[in-house]
Amino acid sequence: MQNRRETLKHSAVVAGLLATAGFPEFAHAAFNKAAFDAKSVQDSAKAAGATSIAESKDVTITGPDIAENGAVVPLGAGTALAGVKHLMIMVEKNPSSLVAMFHVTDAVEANFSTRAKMGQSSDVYAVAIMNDGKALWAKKEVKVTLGGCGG
Amino acid sequence: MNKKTQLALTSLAATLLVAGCASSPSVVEFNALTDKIVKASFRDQSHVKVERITATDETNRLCSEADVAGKPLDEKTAKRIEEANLKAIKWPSDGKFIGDWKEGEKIAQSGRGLTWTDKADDTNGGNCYNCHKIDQKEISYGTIGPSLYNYGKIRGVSNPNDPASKAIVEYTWGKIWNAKAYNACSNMPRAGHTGILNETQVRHIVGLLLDPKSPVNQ
Amino acid sequence: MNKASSLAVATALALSTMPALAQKTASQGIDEYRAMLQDGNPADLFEAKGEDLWKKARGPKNASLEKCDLGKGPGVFKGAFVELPKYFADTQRMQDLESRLVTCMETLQGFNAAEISKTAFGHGEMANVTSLATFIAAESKGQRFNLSQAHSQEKTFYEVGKRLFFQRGGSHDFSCASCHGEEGKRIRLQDLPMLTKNPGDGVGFAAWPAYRVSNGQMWSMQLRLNDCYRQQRFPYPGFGSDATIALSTYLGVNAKGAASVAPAIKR
Amino acid sequence: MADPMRIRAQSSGDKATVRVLMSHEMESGQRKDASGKTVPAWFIQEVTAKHNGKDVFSAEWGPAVSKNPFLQFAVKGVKAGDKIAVTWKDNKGDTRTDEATVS
Repeated sequence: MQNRRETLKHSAVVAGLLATAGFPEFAHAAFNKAAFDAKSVQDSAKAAGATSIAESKDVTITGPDIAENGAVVPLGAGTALAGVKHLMIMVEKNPSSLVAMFHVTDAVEANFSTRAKMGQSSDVYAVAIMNDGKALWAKKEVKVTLGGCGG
Repeated sequence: MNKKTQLALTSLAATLLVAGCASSPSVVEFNALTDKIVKASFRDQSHVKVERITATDETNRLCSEADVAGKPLDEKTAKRIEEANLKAIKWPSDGKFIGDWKEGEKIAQSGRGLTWTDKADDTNGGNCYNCHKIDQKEISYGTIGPSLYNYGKIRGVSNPNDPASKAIVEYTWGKIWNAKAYNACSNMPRAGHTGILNETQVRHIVGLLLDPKSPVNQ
Repeated sequence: MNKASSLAVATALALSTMPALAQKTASQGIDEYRAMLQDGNPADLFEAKGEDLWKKARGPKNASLEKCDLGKGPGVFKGAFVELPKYFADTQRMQDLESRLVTCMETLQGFNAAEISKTAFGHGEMANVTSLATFIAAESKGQRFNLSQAHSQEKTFYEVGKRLFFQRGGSHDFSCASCHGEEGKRIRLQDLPMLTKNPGDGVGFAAWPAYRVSNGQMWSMQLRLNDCYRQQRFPYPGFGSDATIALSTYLGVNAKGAASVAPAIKR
Repeated sequence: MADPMRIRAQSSGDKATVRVLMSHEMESGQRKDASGKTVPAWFIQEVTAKHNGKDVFSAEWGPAVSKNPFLQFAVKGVKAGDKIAVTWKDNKGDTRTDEATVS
């Protein structure tokens, strides 16, 4: 396992180097504001380049059935299909649906996890935007409970 | 208590001396030391004053001591506490016991009020779901208190205004107003007695529990 | 996305039926949720920061904390956490991890202990104390609690802590025992550890400091107790006050034999 | 400057699973402060990763990613001892890069 001290040492050096070099140029790095501002799953997929949208068993969404706290809901999106351009994680009932958009390259597996905020119980989606413009989705419901003392 | 110990107890800094005594301190000494430590450790914050714990009533004091000792209050003391609390119950000024169960549900859900992060003029909640199952649609409920689902139905209350239901209706009001009237050292707050809920709010809670139309009794 | 929405409705309907079943699924579901969060506890971020703070020369005296005596001799931090609070001869008082760290920050680094103690949680040097406590606690992960009761003051604080634990008061008549005096109880969906005895490995006293996902904050034991008292509708317990340390002594002694999982991740 | 990330990169076969924790508020822009004013959104917008200096991963995030974010992905063609560097950049232009050695 990575030694914490080493991580810190490396971090300081690398941070110093990159602070001046600026953010590395990367083909996909530009922020797709339209996709993140879109209110619905469909509009967000369109903004990410989708021309058609359909449910698919080849796309997977992972997440808990119940989240004890909406502030932190572990969600993952993945697919084994070839020709995937982006994988998106969305929460239907959030003010803006799109949580995260991952760009798929040959160097990484098309399988990503992060944690999302959810204002209320909602369907969550994994949407794969394929190279040909097709969007394929899978979804599941995540129930958000009220924990603690309700105060 | 010997003189040396008494002197030691007069200042917090000197509490070390208590422990330094050859013989271990007595229960009374530990109680006195605890009081001193409480006074020195807690402070007012916003509208929450230290008196809330330094000026507690006999009910709390005796029950706390029984808890520390690990044995329940003797029957006589328990009776006395219950009678005093029963006497202190304020019954509905207009004779109406049953309020709006929908409002009652909101109060039961709310855990707000009376902490130092609440505003002094916030509307207090009843904290009911923290400890009780009530409407079974709410799955996030506590288990410190008994389930209140079907509370009125189980007790055969089909019309709370029927004289036959009078005893249950009054008991329910009394229990919410001052739980210690029926069980001296109950874990349940005295919602009316200590001013957590006002008369109108208590009426709504009684409605939630006893109104045959309330989801509690479905 | 018509199909999607009709499916959504169907799922919602299915979930609203069979409440008894849903209840059972709820606690299982929440266990699954908690398990998912275990890998990737943001407490690691605070632990790393605490380690950095421990080693860095800081404060008016520009010194590190590496000579701080947490009860096992200067600079020894492994295993210190599971033996605190304890009596310290140099300060002639009972101290928990956090109040002891503040003492070291004053004596070694030249910070003003009283100023730090007055600082709100999550701010300024108090935030640093929390990170430091997270680091020190993490260094005892897996070790079992074993507080000393050898010094008379340690016994006295246990007895006072016991009284504080059972002290009913405030607007709601709550004591610590109202919620933590019985086995198998919960508030809403939160399981409540019974703290009058060893509640088991990594439960109660053996789980803090912990990262709270609800607010994204790192909570030390002092803050845990502070917020318990807040919800108890009690007045404000001073940071590192004798009451908080006596209560910690009671909880820590009761937890004897429990393995520490701190820093944990909590709702 | 922002606090360091925690990066764990573990190889298994010819790939490495990378788990990252970042220290960031991830303010949603939906929250109101005590005086009722909306707290402006402040969140990590772009995340990229390099394997031995070569770009391998990039993502865009919105304000709905949780505070102190967690990220997991897997990089192909990686062996123990390789370097994985992760960079984030937020909507205020702050950025941070940390590197870990694959174990």
